Amino acid sequence: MLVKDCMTRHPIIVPATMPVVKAQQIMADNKIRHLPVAGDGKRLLGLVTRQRLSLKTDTLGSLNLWDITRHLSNMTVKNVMLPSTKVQTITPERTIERAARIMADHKIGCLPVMENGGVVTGIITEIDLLNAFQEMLGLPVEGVRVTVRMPNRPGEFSKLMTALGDQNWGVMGIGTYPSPKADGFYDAVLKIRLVAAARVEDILNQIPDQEVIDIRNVA
Amino acid sequence: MARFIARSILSTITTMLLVSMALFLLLEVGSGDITVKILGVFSTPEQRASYRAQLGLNAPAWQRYVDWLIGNDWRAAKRVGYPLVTATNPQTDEKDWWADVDGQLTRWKLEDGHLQALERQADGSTTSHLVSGKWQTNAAGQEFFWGLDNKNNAVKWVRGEGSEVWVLTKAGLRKAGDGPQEYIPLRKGLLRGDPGKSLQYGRPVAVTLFPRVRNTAILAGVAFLFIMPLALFFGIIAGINDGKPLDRFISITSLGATATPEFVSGIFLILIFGIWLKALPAVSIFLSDDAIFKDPKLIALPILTLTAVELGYIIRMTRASMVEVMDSAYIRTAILKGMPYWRVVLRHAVRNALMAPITVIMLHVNWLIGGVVVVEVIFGFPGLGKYIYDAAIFGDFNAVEAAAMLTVTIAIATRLVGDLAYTFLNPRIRYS
Amino acid sequence: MVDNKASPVLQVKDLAVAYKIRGGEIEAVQDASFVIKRGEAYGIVGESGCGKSTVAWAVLNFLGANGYVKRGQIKFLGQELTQKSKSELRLLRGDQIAMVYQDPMQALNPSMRLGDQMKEVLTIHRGISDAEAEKRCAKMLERVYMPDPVNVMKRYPHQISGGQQQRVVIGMALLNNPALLIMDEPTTALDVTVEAAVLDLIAELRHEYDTAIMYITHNLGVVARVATRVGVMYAGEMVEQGTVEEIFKNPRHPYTQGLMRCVPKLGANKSESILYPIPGRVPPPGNRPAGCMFAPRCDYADNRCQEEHPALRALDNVNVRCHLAEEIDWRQWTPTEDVIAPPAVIAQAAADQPILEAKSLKTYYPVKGSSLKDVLGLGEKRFVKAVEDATFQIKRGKTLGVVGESGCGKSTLVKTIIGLEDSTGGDVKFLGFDITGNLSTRDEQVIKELQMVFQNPDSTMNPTYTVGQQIARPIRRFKTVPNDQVRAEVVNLLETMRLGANYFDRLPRQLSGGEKQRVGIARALASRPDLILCDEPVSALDVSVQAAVLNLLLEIQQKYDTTLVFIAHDLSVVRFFSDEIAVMYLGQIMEIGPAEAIYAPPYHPYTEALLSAVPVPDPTAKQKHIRLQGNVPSAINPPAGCRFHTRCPRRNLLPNGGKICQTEIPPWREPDDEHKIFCHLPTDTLTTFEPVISKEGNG
Amino acid sequence: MEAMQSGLKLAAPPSRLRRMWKNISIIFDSRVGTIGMIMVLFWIVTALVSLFWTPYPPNATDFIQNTPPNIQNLLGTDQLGRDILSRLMQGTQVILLKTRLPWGKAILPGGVAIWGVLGSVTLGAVLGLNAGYRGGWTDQIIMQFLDALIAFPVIVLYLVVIAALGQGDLVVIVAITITGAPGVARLVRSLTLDIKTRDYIRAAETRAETIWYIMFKEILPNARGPLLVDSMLRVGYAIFAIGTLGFLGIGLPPPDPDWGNMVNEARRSIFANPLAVVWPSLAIASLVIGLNLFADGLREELSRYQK
Repeated sequence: MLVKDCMTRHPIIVPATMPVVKAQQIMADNKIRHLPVAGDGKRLLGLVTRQRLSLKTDTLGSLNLWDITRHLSNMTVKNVMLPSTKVQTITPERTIERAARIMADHKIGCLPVMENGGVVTGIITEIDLLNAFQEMLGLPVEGVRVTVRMPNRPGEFSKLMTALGDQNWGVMGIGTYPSPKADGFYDAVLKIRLVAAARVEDILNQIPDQEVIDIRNVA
Repeated sequence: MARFIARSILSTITTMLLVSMALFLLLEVGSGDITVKILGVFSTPEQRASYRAQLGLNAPAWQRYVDWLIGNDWRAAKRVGYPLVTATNPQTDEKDWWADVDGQLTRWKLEDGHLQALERQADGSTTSHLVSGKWQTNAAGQEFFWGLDNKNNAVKWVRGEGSEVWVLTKAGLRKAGDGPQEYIPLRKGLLRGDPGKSLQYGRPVAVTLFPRVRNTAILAGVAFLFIMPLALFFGIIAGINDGKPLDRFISITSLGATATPEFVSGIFLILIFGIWLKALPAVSIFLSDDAIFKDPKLIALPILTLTAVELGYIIRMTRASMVEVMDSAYIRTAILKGMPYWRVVLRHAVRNALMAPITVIMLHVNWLIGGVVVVEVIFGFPGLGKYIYDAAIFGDFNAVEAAAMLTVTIAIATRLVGDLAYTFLNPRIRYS
Repeated sequence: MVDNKASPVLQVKDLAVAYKIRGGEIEAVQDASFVIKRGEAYGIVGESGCGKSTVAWAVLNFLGANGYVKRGQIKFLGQELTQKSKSELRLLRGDQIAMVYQDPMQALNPSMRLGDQMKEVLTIHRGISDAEAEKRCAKMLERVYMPDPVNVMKRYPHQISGGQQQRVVIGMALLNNPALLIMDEPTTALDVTVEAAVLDLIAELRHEYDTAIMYITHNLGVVARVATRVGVMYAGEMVEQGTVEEIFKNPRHPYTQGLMRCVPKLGANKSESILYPIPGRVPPPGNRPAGCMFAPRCDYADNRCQEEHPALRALDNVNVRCHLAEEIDWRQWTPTEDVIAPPAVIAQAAADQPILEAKSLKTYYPVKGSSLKDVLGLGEKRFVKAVEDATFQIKRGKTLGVVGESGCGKSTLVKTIIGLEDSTGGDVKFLGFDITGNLSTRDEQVIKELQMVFQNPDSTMNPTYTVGQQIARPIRRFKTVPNDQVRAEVVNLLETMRLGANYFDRLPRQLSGGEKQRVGIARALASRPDLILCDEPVSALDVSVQAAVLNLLLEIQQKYDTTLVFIAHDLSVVRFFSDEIAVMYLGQIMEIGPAEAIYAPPYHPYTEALLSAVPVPDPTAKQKHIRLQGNVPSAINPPAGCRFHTRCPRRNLLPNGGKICQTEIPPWREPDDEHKIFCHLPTDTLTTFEPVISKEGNG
Repeated sequence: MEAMQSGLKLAAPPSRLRRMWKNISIIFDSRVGTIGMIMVLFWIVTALVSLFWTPYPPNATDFIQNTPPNIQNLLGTDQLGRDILSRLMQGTQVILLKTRLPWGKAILPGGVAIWGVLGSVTLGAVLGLNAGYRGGWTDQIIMQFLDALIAFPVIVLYLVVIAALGQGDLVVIVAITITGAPGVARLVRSLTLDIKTRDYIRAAETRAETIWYIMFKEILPNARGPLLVDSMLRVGYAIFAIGTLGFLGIGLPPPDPDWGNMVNEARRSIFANPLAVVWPSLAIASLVIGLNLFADGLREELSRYQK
């Protein structure tokens, strides 16, 4: 899966001249947390997040109530945005793992997706990645979710596949990761459609060296 | 494109031919007796008839047309039997016709029944001596001789029947004997650059016409230089402000300017600049044909007058075209593409908007020339317009024909240019 | 796929648009509300005068000097558009919102190269270099399947075909990857096969770029193919909206229902189905009723409808603006009495005797070359072979339909028959008279028996004369009735046309399009002709008017036993209306036969392609996907052999990749007595073609 | 604007007179047109009045020469001591109301400008219709002929015609006709080319109507709007031209005063009495501007009307 497949195209972008109050309202209206700021031709100028909109009390300390109101209403997106030089971005052709990595490393919630050197074509957020994760594991469809633990050596995974293939089962999603508590083992999560859980357990347990550690019906 | 150009050229040629025929018919066939004007109303019918013959007006109309168009020296040469050539007369600086008799330029003269040959010497003077044995006999038994007289006519003398003719001299009409029976006034013809002699001045038209044309070219050229950029600018400005006060103002002003005849605006300008402000000479008095080069102030008012009238017209044209274009779908597209307004106007609208006016403007050169006539008459400007006017008033048809053909040529040439410009601007025609 | 992209791109709420006119203003749009989400195609349908385009212009805030948004909100990506300044709008236009409208030829600057027109979108909004822009434009042109993009960019608009122009316009609109693409009847001016290709393209691009599309059209078939959700507009209001399946399966608003009933279904014919026109006409802005806009034309309207203006309200999955939406079941609808009952069966009496017979009819036009040689008349004479070798016959009281795309020669065929053009060769007999020559060679009796109905309602009547004068002219000219009865005869004809005697003194500009067309029919009928040639008589009309005119023609045919030749490009209408159909391509009749035979296999490959391109007003119908490649070749130099071979998708069924099609003129295959197909493919192969349209569910 | 097709539905056909008035009254919708009409009407009324009454006989040299305006002579007097107002009023007649025929004292109603324009419209319409409708060689020949005429600078053509035929009202009419006809013909031709593509022309052809019926009954009436506007402008041009010819001294012959000639004569004493030049100049300009404005307004309203 690439960024272009799970990003949101045509994100709401705002001009740098927009008052902060208005930007806040747009975020609230559309239930979003990030607003790329762009100039002519959708060229990225910066990024506004909910955090950046929160009041920074230190600058307000010396102002009275009247001034605060005025200060706030005069403040534009330009004043609060994270300038584009500091914004982490990604291009549509990169992988989503890469996107996840950047976001995790920088502890940020979104990456504007850029094309043609600076043009915002989309935005990818944590939510998009979580959705992609669900997709990978076939969450949206009904079926049997089973976790199989296998030793970390070549040939184990293909044994599992052969077993599934022999049964002509349709696998809706699959994911593997090193077993969290058992060194030298891998856990594989499978989503299988239109089949009974007991039967799956039966078949999979017949594979040597592998065991079903969790099985459940999910919808 | 090739087709278009070929057609334009073909049509131009036909048009010119048609025009020349129409002109000729109207002036020489349609008009009254020119000899009355030249000889005065007290001349006798006999005198007029004689003079008409000398002008070659007795020939059939088609013959005269052909002579006028392509000349008659080739026709006369056949009669005379020698090639006919021209040589400069050192006294008048004008070209005279001579027969080339075996290398000797010769003319003839009949005096007391005897034929004399006038031979041109290298310095331009002539010697004369009697010749004999030149007479030929026709079927009726008459002896006759075709030769050149000293007035640039190919003439036929008949021996023994020396008719009496009336010769126009500076002192008036004089009767002379031994006159020829037939005249072919020699000319090279319009197409070969010889429009004939002015009946009014007796000098070749080409000589008198040239300085006039030059003066007019300067007048009209300078006016045009003012008019075009100003007119297009204001036209475009008015067009993109369709219906707004600025447009109303420009439109009404330019309407006022066009609707006011040249002679009215000319006179108003004289009133304003010449009489009230005393800034410019009220009447342009030209002492010589070259005066405009010496005092440019003299042509300021004529140019201003021409500009005033033409400016309005072209502004209106451009405006109308601009309004139409700005209303078109592709301008809408351009605006919806997010183009800045001025870019839309300059890159998308102007080129298309200029297509229509350019042809119209080029057609309008006719009007410009008309304006030139009036302006030149008002200011006494020695130009082509005044020349035509004077010639027309006198009935000097050689001059009128030449000048009129010239104006027509200018008009048609500019129209051709307009057509080509249009073709160039309009890719639809260029690439089909 | 998880649907996380449902946030709206465009939200229009309670929109009213007014135009200032002298002495007041009129509200062209009164109440339009809709939402378009990312990647969604929202169709807006309605007849002309319903304010569809005005909505589009309002979104772009491009309403001209005298139009303005009077009420309501237009939110684009969360931002209110109505309050944007000119310069802010400029930044949005062409970058985030793009528009494509009806006539591509008009939309492109005639004196600028296509490349320059495209490039400036990029150079202005993106500020990139010219060379870079050039590359991207070429890529985009490739993307919209434009052959030879680099060269096309050097050309001028008039040098490419209409379909290609529309591709350029669409490509240009997509260059900046806009969030919203507004399309106002983008395919209306195109031929059906080109239209199909463009619609495919739109769908593909929408999926790829997640562009939200606002698609305006009057054609229900196109909406069914293109849109995911539909809004139906009537008299400046949104009267119903919902998903395309829902609306087509179960229309709730009487207007939507009426629209559905006016359109002939592809495959329906006049003896088994009936078109029901909506009575009356769309009220013009400024003269709209106080209550429900549709009440004056509605079969269900009661007092409440007359007085109280209904609001758009949710009902099940759709929004509908009708007081009675719950009570109306559209399947229970019965026509009111004044709807014309169409003839159940056409009289068979003298049906076997042909009234018009054409054998190998040819019509060529000489063309002028552009080289110098041609100007001087030395070049070889060339011809547009507009009609080639047309052989057919029409029986008395029957209707021959002629279909084909523009330039296929159908109009020339009709003009040759009526005598406006000279035929170049062949043989035409009408009532036994030879009519190969033009009108000046014909006997008055023949002229009188052959009349014509024209396409364009705006030009079918002379604006100078009253209705009465225009209908009276042929009566006087052919002395159909004595002079003192002319007026009575005219009134009689007007009444036949359901127009009433008070139309006698009206001028054309006081009539609506449908009424003008009726007068046109009355005028053709005035000399009591045996054969009436109808050249696209309904294609410029709105669907409801179209239905009324078709019904009228049927009635006349039944009443006077008139024979009709009916040209149209709408295959459903031709199918509905005709007994026999001829399919033409590039001057040649490709297939001819009884209507039902044409619309079912065996097909000519061209007929098959045409049928698969027709937009069917039924989103559930399954249609085979056949698209013709390339352009229609020039009729000056038509392809040798079979004229269709350059584009034929079925050629490879023949051995050798259909080499024979390039060289030899195909034979006439006769799968049945009356049904003939002009193709090299043997009948057996043709018979194996599957039907183009199959239906799922009820249809 | 698809929404703009307003459906006019008239309850009953109005009477002919009413319809005519309705047609005329559209001009009042245009401010420009109304102003133009008032200016034109002013001169028409002046002309009518002058038929019966002018302050003094226009050719009487009864006054002191070159006086400025005063109670006695409202606009002053000219270089021969004639009353300018009277001459100005009288001058309208030859333009608008009467044409002096060369036979004795015979007079044709309708001014020189009117007849000239009528002539060019008639000639131009016939040529334009034939060229446009018949097309082909007829078109080529007619257009070639017109091209030749158009190639003449207008004033030069006037000069040539007058040099050939001499002065006189009829000659001026002929000159206006000849110079105007090509323009009218081009206009009518282009209108015809447009109108002949209409379906109602096809309908007439399929009835095998004669070519003259189609040209004059089917096409011409639909060209009358633009033709009317054009004629209006042409009357302006004609007055313009008559003035110019008069100024050049080759226009309408005496004894009736001629505006152009008045300017020409007065300009010789321009230093003594500048106003004598101004009055006739203003008269010409105002009448021409009036006609232009009227035509502009008419055109605007007609095109709005047809939309």
